[in-house]
Amino acid sequence: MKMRGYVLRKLGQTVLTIFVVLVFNFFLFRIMPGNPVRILIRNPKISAEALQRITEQFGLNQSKFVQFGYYLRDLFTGDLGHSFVYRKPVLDVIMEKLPPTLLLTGTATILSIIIGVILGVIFAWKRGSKLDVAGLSLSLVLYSMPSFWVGILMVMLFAVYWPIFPIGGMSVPGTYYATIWSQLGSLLRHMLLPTVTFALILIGEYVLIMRNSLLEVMSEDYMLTARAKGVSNRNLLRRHALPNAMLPMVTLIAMNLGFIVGGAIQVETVFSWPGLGRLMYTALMGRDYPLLQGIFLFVTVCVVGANFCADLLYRYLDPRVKS
Amino acid sequence: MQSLVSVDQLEVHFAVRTGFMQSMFGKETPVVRAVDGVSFELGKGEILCLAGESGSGKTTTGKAILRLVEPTGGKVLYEGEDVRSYNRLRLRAFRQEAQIIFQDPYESLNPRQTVFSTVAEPLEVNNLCRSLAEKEERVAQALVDAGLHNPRELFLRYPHELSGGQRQRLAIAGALVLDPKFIVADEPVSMLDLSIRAGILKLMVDLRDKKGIGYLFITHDLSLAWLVSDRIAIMYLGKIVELGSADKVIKEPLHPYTRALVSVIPTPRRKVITQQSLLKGETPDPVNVPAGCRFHPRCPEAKPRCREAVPLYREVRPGHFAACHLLDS
Amino acid sequence: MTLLEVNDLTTYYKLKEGRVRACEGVSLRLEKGEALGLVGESASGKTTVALSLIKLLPENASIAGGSIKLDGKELVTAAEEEMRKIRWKEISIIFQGAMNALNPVRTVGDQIAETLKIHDKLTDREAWQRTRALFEKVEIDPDRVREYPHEFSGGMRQRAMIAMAIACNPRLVIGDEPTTALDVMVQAQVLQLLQQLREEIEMGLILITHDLSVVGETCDKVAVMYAGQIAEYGPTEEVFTRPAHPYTRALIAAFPDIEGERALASSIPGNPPNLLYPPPGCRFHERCSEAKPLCREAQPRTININNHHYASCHLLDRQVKSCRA
Amino acid sequence: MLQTQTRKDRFTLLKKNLSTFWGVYRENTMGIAGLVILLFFALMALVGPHLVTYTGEIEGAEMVLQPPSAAHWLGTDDLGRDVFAGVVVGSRISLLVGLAATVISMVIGAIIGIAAGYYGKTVDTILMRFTDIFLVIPWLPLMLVMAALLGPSLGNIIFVIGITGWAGTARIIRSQTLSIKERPYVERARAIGSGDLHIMVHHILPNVFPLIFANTILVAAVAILSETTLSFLGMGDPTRMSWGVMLHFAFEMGAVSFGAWWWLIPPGVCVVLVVLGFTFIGYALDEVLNPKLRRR
Amino acid sequence: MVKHTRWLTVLAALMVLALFAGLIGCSPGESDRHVLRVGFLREIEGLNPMTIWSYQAYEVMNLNYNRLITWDENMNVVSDLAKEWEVSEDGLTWTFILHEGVKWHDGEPFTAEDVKFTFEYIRDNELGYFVDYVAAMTDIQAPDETTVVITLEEPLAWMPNILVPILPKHIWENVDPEEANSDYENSEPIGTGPFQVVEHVTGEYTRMAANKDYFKGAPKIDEVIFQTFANADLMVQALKRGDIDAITSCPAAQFKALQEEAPEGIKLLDAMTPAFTELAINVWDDPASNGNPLLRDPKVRAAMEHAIDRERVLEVAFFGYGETGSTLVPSVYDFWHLKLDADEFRSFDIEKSKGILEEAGYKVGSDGIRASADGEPLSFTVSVRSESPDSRKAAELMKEWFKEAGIDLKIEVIDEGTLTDRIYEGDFDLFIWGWFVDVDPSSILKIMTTGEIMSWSDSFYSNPEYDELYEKQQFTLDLDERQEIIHEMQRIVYEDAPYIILSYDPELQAYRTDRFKGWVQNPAGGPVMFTNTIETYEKLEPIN
Repeated sequence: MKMRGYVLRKLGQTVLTIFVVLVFNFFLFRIMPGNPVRILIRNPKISAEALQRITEQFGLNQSKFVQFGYYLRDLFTGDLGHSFVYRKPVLDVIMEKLPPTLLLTGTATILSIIIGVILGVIFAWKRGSKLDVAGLSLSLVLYSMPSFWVGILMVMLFAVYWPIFPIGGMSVPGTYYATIWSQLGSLLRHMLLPTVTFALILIGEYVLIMRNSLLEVMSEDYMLTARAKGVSNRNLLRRHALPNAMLPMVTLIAMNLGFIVGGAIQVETVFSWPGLGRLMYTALMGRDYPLLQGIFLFVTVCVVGANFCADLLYRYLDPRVKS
Repeated sequence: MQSLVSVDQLEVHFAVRTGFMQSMFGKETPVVRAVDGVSFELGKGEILCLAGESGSGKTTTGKAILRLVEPTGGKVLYEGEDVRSYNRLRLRAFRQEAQIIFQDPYESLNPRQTVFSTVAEPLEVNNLCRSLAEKEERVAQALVDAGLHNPRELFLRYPHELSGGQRQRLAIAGALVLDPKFIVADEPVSMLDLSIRAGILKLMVDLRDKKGIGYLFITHDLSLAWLVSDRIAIMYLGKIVELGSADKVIKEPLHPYTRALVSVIPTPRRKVITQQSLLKGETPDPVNVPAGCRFHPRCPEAKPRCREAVPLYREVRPGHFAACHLLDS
Repeated sequence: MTLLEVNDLTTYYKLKEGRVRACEGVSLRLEKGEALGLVGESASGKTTVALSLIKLLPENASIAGGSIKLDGKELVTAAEEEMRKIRWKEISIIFQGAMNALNPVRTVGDQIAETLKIHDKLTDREAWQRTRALFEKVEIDPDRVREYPHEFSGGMRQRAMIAMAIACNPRLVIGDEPTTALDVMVQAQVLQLLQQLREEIEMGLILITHDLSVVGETCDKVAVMYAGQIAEYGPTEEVFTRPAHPYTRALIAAFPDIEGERALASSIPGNPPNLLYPPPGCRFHERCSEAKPLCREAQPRTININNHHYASCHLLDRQVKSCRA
Repeated sequence: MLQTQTRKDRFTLLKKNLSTFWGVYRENTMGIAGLVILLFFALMALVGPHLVTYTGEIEGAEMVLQPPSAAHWLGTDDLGRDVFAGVVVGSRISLLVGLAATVISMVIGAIIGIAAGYYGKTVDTILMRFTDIFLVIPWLPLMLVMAALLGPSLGNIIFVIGITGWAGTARIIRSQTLSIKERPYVERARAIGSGDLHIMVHHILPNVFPLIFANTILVAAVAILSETTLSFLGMGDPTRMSWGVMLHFAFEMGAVSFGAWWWLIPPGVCVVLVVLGFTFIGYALDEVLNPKLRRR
Repeated sequence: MVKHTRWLTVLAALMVLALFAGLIGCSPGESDRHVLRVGFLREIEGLNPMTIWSYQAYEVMNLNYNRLITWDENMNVVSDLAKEWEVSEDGLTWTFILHEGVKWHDGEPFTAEDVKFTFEYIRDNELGYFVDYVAAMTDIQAPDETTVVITLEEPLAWMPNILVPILPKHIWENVDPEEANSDYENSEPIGTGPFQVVEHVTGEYTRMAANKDYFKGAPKIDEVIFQTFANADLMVQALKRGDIDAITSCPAAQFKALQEEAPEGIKLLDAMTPAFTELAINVWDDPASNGNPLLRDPKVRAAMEHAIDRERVLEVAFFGYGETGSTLVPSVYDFWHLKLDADEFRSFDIEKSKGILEEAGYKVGSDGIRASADGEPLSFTVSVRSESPDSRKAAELMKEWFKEAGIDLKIEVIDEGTLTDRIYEGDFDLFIWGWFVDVDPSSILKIMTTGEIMSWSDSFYSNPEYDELYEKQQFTLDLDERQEIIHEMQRIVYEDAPYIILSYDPELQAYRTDRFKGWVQNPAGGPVMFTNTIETYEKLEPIN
């Protein structure tokens, strides 16, 4: 019952958050300077009647309240509006760009979590050693670097100076591959630089978090108990320290999603990766407001949803909050 | 003795925080009955001790009297006037006369306030001093009163630069500076080492003798209670089970719970525990208070009746109150 | 038969400001099955002694001298690998604050069974069976072995810690303030349990506490620590009835006794010294009402008063007295 | 906060507090390194722009995109301007944006955090729900959207970064406030008749202040990174040179094609150094102000 | 936990292995197909001819569809779908004879009915930008399969330049006009052109396959792929690496870098296009105007022009590519362009600029800024599009010169969308933007007519004399006579200077000559792609 109550409460909070984001999103795009219809149309030659028609179509002649109603109705039917650059429903455009982003961010995130956790553990375990100091400094430097800048340096080094990797994109358009393996090979070649860039940025943070979290845990009394019990170092780490230290990681990985989305915009822009991040950038550059609004909403709802899942996962992992 | 504070059927119930959803679905909100009908009187210049284990509601009672916790029922009369009816202004005036001293001198002093600011703050908050010189004078006097003999040297020190005993004295000085008539002392020495406890207790008793301050002394240590107080009230799960003069309660306890407590009073020179049959279990959670006599599940002498009816709190002997069915027959 | 013999144990902490002499020249002896109380006020070095005995000192602390012999085996020079085998099998420890001493994300039973698996090489099933038996022994419902520490009350947690400590039938258990945070009644229960168990399995016990009464209750011998040194050491009865050291005397006098007179004792003036800069001579002299000029200059010797009753005070030293006279 | 008799006493006290703080801080190598880095850049931002001239060398197209030389230490950019001068001039805007945004964040964060923690109940619920929402919204898209809607200007970018960065701070301050609120000295303050405002200003604020300060440092690092990123993505004010704007133009105007590494690397390195400087100090403060960590 | 770690290790190992495999894995397999890859910086926003608006999308449309006519390299109108045509004496009836045997991509025959349908569909539904060409057609007839007869309201000077793609009736008659003007994607466009779109990935690339049945003969290459790059640098690198074969609209900076490097096998083409970049001035004399009123003084505008060194702007902002500008019709259109005499042209001379302002009563204030007699300072804001870094550079240069002349110039960078919005509300002082000029000068001249205020006009210029001349040239069929009128119109606009035309823009292209041959510049000296015609694509041959 308590678990169910918790899930319900969290769900309620999540729904509330999404609702506020919706409201925010609605008004954000309606307080902008200029005539929304003009921005929606972008055709200076449009006739007065056509303007009128569009105004009615979007309900812009109605009160803000009614407009909000329309907006909600459209959202619930999956209508995120119409991109005026692509002349397509926004949701279609987003869905088209989602898989590449998931591939890139997913790979980079998993990679960075694995490496970050392992390194974090090593550094924490050898705290104070030269290795720790070097690792910590490197992590801090990685953490301090703007993602796009790392990306540019990567391109400059590995695609221009030593042209071993493609400049960008996800594939060479219009190429026919003899086998699925050569296609996969080409994809991996394209993926490598952006993934490494992305992972580098994330690793720094995960190392720091993991190291701190583990250090915190290692100073706890129960670690002393475990040591007193004669538990071997290996088991001390694996069975006593890690389960506790990994708990904050779960939350932080979820909280980091927002950061990952931000990173995706930068990395995808630099590497011309055909994903949501770059779509957002082009929408921004083209002032494609409906698309921009749609992506923003989509991404936010995804992140909020992921946080909800992380909360539940945390609840599941940590026995202290279960009952 | 003239009554200073009179508590009548005081109740403090907290609602357990539950989710929005749960309250939506009409679930009854569980209530913590921290204090559940407590009555006693405290005379001018009297030291009344409120003793009991953790979770018995003694601290909450103390705070409720000062309205640091809002009571949910009952009356608290201070010099005949109901504290609960005070408006903001009257409450402010009341708080100048009624002070509180906390258990942990490491926690009860703001680490970023100097000794001077700590003691002067009550004066400033209540706008009691016209000039800086007067303020300094009163602060210095309060520090001396609290047994800190070189007050002006201490003015610019921070609490962490003082020893444990000095800190508790500083806390007392912070209370004394307003010339209170009533002090709630919440376990004032339990965090201090044995070697410095006696000094603090002595100071408090001396202040009572000199200034006629009435104390509500809250402690879990019955031997301390016996040493310093005039009367002792024993609390169990939000209720007073026994109240009487210090000697009577300790030497001739009426209630089985008091007897059990007294039997385990620590003393270095005798072995009590090993021979005793002790009370089983721990104090239950004040959310699920047992029916009938609250003590019955742990009472070695419980009768069937104890499970059903709430025992009456009454004057068993002159000036000695208790609530137990076994005393009724 | 001597179980534990500690001679001249000295442990320092290194801080930026200098060395903290947390424990200096501590000598103790514990016979098999005997209980020793180590009493002292906060920061007197009690816990340092405990951690030194089991060699679990923090990184900035080290044993600077002396010896610890368990059954004649020297521990000070023992390698970490060896200590790991000795710990819990031979010496176990009950830490203060059981909430923090138990791993919050693992069940209580699991943590006890783990110990058994490590030291007694029990199979999973055997370990859990024994864990249930231990729960029964410390009077907790064995069906609660699969619960987490936060589901236990304070007293139960301390019982579970005791169960863990006696899991491998150690010859020596160190209890570091095992009852401090508990209510009187629960404290009495726990002490009673410890006493029963000690008799049952014939283990040695070192009980570290700031509470004199706890020692009086359970221990055969008592050692009173002051500022990192042992002030007085002897059979409990003897020390409590005929305290030799002025500090012990003052401490006992300050303890409220409901059988005694209803009056406030006088406290010991001043505060314990900062162990970074301990005072010269006797470390108690600044607070001692009977201090002589010599006390300010020379460290007192340890005097054997009678039959295993020792104290370190110039006032008891016949040589000093005769010198003066 | 610190009420003492005379101004002289107050000064003595301040000196004492600072020297205590400095005594601990100076032991921290990381903290000193961070301080040195930041002082260097602060000096650069304050004095630098008066020493260098950063205008287009209209005189000749032959000066465009020259590699580093004695005359131009870090080469020239697409308008023949000295990159070194650009980095120096840019430091002012980068730091200004970072610091101004941080101040906005901290003020909002501290007020919301303290209010939520202190008043609790409904106030807390509402404020924290609001904070949580801000906490989960992905910040870069939000900033980009807002910057795009408001248009590129220095004020807007400060506003956008400031308004999005406070949520984490508010949470931390709130939890600290919650714990301080429960301390007996706050209860004591109430017992002597202090009002809410008095308690918040005299008891809560001084005790959360170290946390606010340590957090400021970390938020500043993020703010400077945000400025760089926003400007790089074209949301900055292109008429005011900052490191991010410089990188934006370098990327847009063909630094990669030209192989003009001297135009891409220095601003980036500056950003990394400043962020690193802030992070170092943040870490050091964390250690200095949090005794639990100091032991390690 | 144990299991987890093991799994993670396996996963990590697999990933490393896969990446390694990717590294040594084959580079994109070269098959025997010949694919032309063209890179540019803008996306192709769609495939529906009625809604697209970018230059790049038009190129795709031009490859996919044919028009009735096209041009030879001397800008003479030549046959496309229309084999030949004739006009009646009165200039009102045009008869087009179409090629025979032309087939749509889906195999259906192309007939005169398709042409009739297309023109009527656009005219009756006012679709897209094409309506201008067909609006004046009062009657369209298709008497037989290869003949189209068009009747006009009045004789038009620009006929027969009907720049409308001919659509297949059998497809488009089923398309709701409302849809056609908005959502219709036209995802598999059926046309008659040499290539047909077979794959279109939004914002990434558009792949077109050769039409083997093309009526002018099958193209010699198999595919054309138009690829969008987010950044010019990456595009140039891709060309250098051979990932793509041609780039168009290359920014000057990158082009300059390429030129300096002069990589083997790459031809660099600095071609003139009929486009110009102007400093537009808000001269709107109306209460609704939010522009600085001082800009309505032609003397101020003249002084501003004297303070602009066009050569230097070209040199620094545009790396010396292109030509300095002057009048409305670009020099590429030699016949219509008015070449000003040296004394007419307001050349760079800050002293002269100062003189004009001094004479007009603008005195220098203490801050070095001139002010009118009323004390209004000559302080203007120039809006620069964030999309165009080049114009920002130009503005920065002007700022310096203006300061010397005593005019304060502030630079404001805003995006095109916002600027468009502001322009139509008359809420600006100055901005820098450009126009691409049609083959016939009529359309560019039209923007300066009074009737275009609140529509295409963006400097709000109004001059009755000019308006009259505009009407007159539209119906003047005699070329020389029309040329004279058009020259006069250009002179008037130059005199009044609502625009200061900074430059005639180049189209910077680069293409690999080691992979393909047969690149055609059309018009002569012009670009090879993204021009008036698609000859290059029709003629390009792979080099084996």
